[in-house]
Amino acid sequence: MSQSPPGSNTAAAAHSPAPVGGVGGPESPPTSNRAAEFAPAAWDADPDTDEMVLNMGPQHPATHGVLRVELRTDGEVVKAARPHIGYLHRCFEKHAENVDYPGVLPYTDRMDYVAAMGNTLGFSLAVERLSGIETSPYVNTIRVVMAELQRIASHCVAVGTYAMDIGAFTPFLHLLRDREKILDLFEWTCGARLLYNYNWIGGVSHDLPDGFVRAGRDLLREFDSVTWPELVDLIIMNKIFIKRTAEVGVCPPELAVSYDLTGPNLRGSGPPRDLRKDAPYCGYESYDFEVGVGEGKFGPLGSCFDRNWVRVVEMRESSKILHQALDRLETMEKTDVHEKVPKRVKPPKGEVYVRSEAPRGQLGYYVVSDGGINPYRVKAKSPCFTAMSVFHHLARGMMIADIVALIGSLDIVLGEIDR
Amino acid sequence: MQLTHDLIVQLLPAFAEWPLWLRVAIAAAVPAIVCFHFMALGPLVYVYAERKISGFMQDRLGPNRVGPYGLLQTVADAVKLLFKEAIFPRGVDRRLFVLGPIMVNVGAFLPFVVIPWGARLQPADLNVGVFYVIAVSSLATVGLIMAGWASNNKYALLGAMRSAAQIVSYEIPAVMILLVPVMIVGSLSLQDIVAVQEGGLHNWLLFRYFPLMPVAFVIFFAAGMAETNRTPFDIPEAESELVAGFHTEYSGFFFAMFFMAEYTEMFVISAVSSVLFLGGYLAPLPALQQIGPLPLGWFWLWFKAWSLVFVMMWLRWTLPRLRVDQLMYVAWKVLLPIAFALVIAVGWFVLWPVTADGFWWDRYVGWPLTLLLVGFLFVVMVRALLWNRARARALAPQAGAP
Amino acid sequence: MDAKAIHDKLVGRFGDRVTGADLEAASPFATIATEAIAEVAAFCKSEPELAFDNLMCLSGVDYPKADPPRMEVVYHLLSYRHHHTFALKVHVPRESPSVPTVEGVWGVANFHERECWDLFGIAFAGHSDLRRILLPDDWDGHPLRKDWQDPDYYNGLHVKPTAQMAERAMGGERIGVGPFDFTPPNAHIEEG
Amino acid sequence: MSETQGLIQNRFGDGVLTASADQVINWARKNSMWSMTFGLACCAIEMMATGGTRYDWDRFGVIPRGTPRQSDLMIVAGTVTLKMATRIKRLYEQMAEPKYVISMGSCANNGGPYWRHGYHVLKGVDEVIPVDVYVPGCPPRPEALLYGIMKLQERIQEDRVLRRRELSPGSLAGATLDGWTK
Repeated sequence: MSQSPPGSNTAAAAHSPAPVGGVGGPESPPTSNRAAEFAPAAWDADPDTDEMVLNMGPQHPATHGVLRVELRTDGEVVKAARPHIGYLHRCFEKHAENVDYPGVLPYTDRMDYVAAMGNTLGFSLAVERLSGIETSPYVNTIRVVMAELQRIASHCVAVGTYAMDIGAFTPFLHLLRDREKILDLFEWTCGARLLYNYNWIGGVSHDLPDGFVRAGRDLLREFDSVTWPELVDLIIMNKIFIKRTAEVGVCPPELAVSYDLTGPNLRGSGPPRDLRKDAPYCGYESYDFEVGVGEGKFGPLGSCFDRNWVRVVEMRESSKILHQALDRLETMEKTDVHEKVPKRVKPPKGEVYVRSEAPRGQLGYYVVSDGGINPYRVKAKSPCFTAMSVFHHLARGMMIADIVALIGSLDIVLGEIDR
Repeated sequence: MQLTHDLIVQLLPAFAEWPLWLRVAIAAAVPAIVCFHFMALGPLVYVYAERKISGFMQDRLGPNRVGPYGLLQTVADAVKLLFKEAIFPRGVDRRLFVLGPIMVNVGAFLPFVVIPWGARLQPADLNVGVFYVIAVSSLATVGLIMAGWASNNKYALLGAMRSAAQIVSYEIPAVMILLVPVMIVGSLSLQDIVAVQEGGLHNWLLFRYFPLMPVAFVIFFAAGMAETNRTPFDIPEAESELVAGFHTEYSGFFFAMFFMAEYTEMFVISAVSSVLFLGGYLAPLPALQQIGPLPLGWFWLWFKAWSLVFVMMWLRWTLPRLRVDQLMYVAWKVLLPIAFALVIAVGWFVLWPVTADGFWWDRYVGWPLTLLLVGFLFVVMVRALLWNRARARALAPQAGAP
Repeated sequence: MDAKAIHDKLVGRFGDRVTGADLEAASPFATIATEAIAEVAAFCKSEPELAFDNLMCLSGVDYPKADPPRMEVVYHLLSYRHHHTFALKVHVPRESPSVPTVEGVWGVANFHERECWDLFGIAFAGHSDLRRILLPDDWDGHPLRKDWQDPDYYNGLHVKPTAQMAERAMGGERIGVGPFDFTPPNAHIEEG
Repeated sequence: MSETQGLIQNRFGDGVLTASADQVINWARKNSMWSMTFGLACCAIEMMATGGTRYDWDRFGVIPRGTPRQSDLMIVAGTVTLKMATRIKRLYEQMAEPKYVISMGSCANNGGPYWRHGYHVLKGVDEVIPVDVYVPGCPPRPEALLYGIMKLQERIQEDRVLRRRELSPGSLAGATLDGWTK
């Protein structure tokens, strides 16, 4: 690869032959010269066919927000794809440096707006680690309940929009309906439907209301007996759905690890890596659940179907965890949820990188403190950002319809990619 | 046409004295106007029905603010589209851009000429009726390609190319299957095809050569659905892939014309399938053919076609969409071989004197099968109701929840 | 392997090119000489005992008040095989900073480095496609540097809000002023 | 909502016929607002929820359309960034008249939480396109969006289509963009 001057569109790279970006082993990770793929020189490679640049997005029904994908296509077949992100860059990191620690939490909410609970949880954990706060088991259990409810809600949206991308509209609305019931619980607890600011540093904003456990049980009863089987029946095991997804977007495990796919995207490729098992937090080690992995039932392992299947399995496992957590809440001694919340969050000088398992994968916060009340630097490593980085690899040689299936199966949220 | 002529003569005896060309023109204009209104106003009903049905399937209400039960919703849509700006984006080929929706509509409209609503209630009984239907409905493809090409938009072009590939592919199994009833009847006239099915439900072509013709019907219906670009075959306008496919650049009334054409085509395909396989305007029991002096043929055709349209909507809101290559696979490697096999098999049975009029069990198959189907639907509905109640039980009131 | 062992391993291989370390921190790290980072990264990945097959995070940090003023690039590594984590840091000057790319080691570094270039202006030598990733291509400056000042305009659009805009926006109920008057749905609650 | 120019638009005086024709056209327009499938950020999720089963904006005749050419209503749901602003403007220009804009959520209204340090956030979408209804909230609840849609319907009913527009303060017909953008 030729060295390119910063900021230029790598004109020099255009003259080097386009490297073969095959699937590499651990020694030689696959890289591709994307600038070269879109440079005019690459176009003349095959003079017989006329190629077309197709611009998907930023406003496109299937890009899940404002992703823009530049496709070089030969008819329906995609020769090269290049994602353009940043249409929702909301300067999270700049804001984080300019507000105090509790003030960062609402901004983290707005990063992954489909799963806001997970984001605040991650940041709270990071700051707690930095300032040495140990939360009580009661708070931990509440956090687990909320995180898992949010996981189900988030996967409802993910699977639903994926079904819509594939062309089935009805399951999407059914899943939205079921998600609303989870949002009701959130609203009941903390008053917000979408962005909660619920996990505080050292605690949570509101205690659970009376009757929450019972309402949660009702919800789970419905979820286990109706919602989940219905979801599997209606869309996941639909033959057309399987045909559309099972052999598309295959991501081998080495590629997934090299491109830092995490969460359901990684597990869809096979490795059963889940932070809730590997590096437990909030007492996840005491819950009994399984890590869903892609099984390659209908095609090669690591396909779009597998990634989606992992999400579906995770919903069931989350329900398992919730059952246990609700049981504990019933018998557990209640403590004040604001007990450990510091009046003034002022962690000592230092830095920490803390990961947590958000619904979309590993969410990492790198927090640098200079001893002041504002963080010196907060970097959020979002799972969607890294999932997007592998996109061009998986997209090559697909059909346009598969691009849509691929974007959906990576389950990206643009707020988190662009931050 | 003859019927109109006779009717006018009955009402106005002087009419018979008028010059021939005038008589022909008027007698032709009347059914044309009737059909046109049927086509133009039909979509108002279909779209409303579709939105309500989809609402029902998706557990929501559907339009209910405009008029009683939202009945005027589509009227509002139509008026709005009429008064909406029609944009000609820069770079479009204006002539083709306008011609596209017109061609599509023409293609959807012309088959009405031969659809028989009764023994004499037919705009024109062409002796090449079946052939005519296939020929003119292909015009729609030309219109789609025109629209896609003229739009000067890559999505529209892709949609047009997809639709061309799709419709051309699915036309072949559809035409092959059309041969089957034609071989049995020995005529291309739709009127003749209906006449053969006289005598009640068990005589319908659907139950002739028992296991064969139902298969033919399913293939024809699937291919027809593909020609109308409906889910699961809606790749030309795949909303999540191509934004809106070939009509991406159309706005206002031009878009409404595409909308109209789509729903008209749905009706045409359903009506033609009913004529070919379900006895057209014939009642399931000969006694139901008319009530007193009122012939019910039009009702039966309408009823059958509507049931099939409902099936189309049902499928649309249930199934995901196929990919282009899978679509082609279905057409060329599944439907077409079966269609060929059917043509050969039925042709052989028709020529063999013993089975020239169908198998001996055909007479006994129709009613049991229909009753079975109805019973099955009944069971499905009962089970759905039961399931709904089970669901309601699972949804027990959340005590304490707001 | 714990942080100490990893550090020893790195020092044993690279000697004085490992310029410093903090192994007691919540996230232990070692500082690496800038020009050696690509080599160290490749070693971290290929050495079977380290086997850092995953780059979790790559972030830039700006220290304009340090002596001398510097920027840091922090690599957070994870080994899926051994379940251990470690961080590498390199120091670069604030003027025309440049770091060798690790894109060849971990594929994900491509995006991370582009982001780092975009927001901090740290160039990554050898990167295949070093363009701005989040901000528009014609953007001027690198906003996450501590000395960043919002410009007044970008392409004719306000970046820094004016006092007039602030008055309009902060005027509470006047948010709804436009051609249409909009009363918030909960107005009656507030009144009563 | 902007001026429409045409053969018959705004060319007639007040009269029973024109007034009732206006009534009918406005009735049709307000009851058939097809929105553009166009989500930007957090509010898009609430917009989806509004289209979902519980809130169901199809009741009001709002259906999502993928292409700007066929949509009447643009719901700017979420933060508009500087990179996106030009795209939004273009999308607005691609829509056919009459077109309406609902600015949903604080970010689209005025930058919301990204007001102070958002170096890449547009401080209010009305800087690039004219907005008809502002729905406050971060994010607004689906009820709030539905209320915004109903507010828009009320205003559309007052619009003059065939009749000449009078310049009266506070009425839709006389609204100009001066004085409230920028």
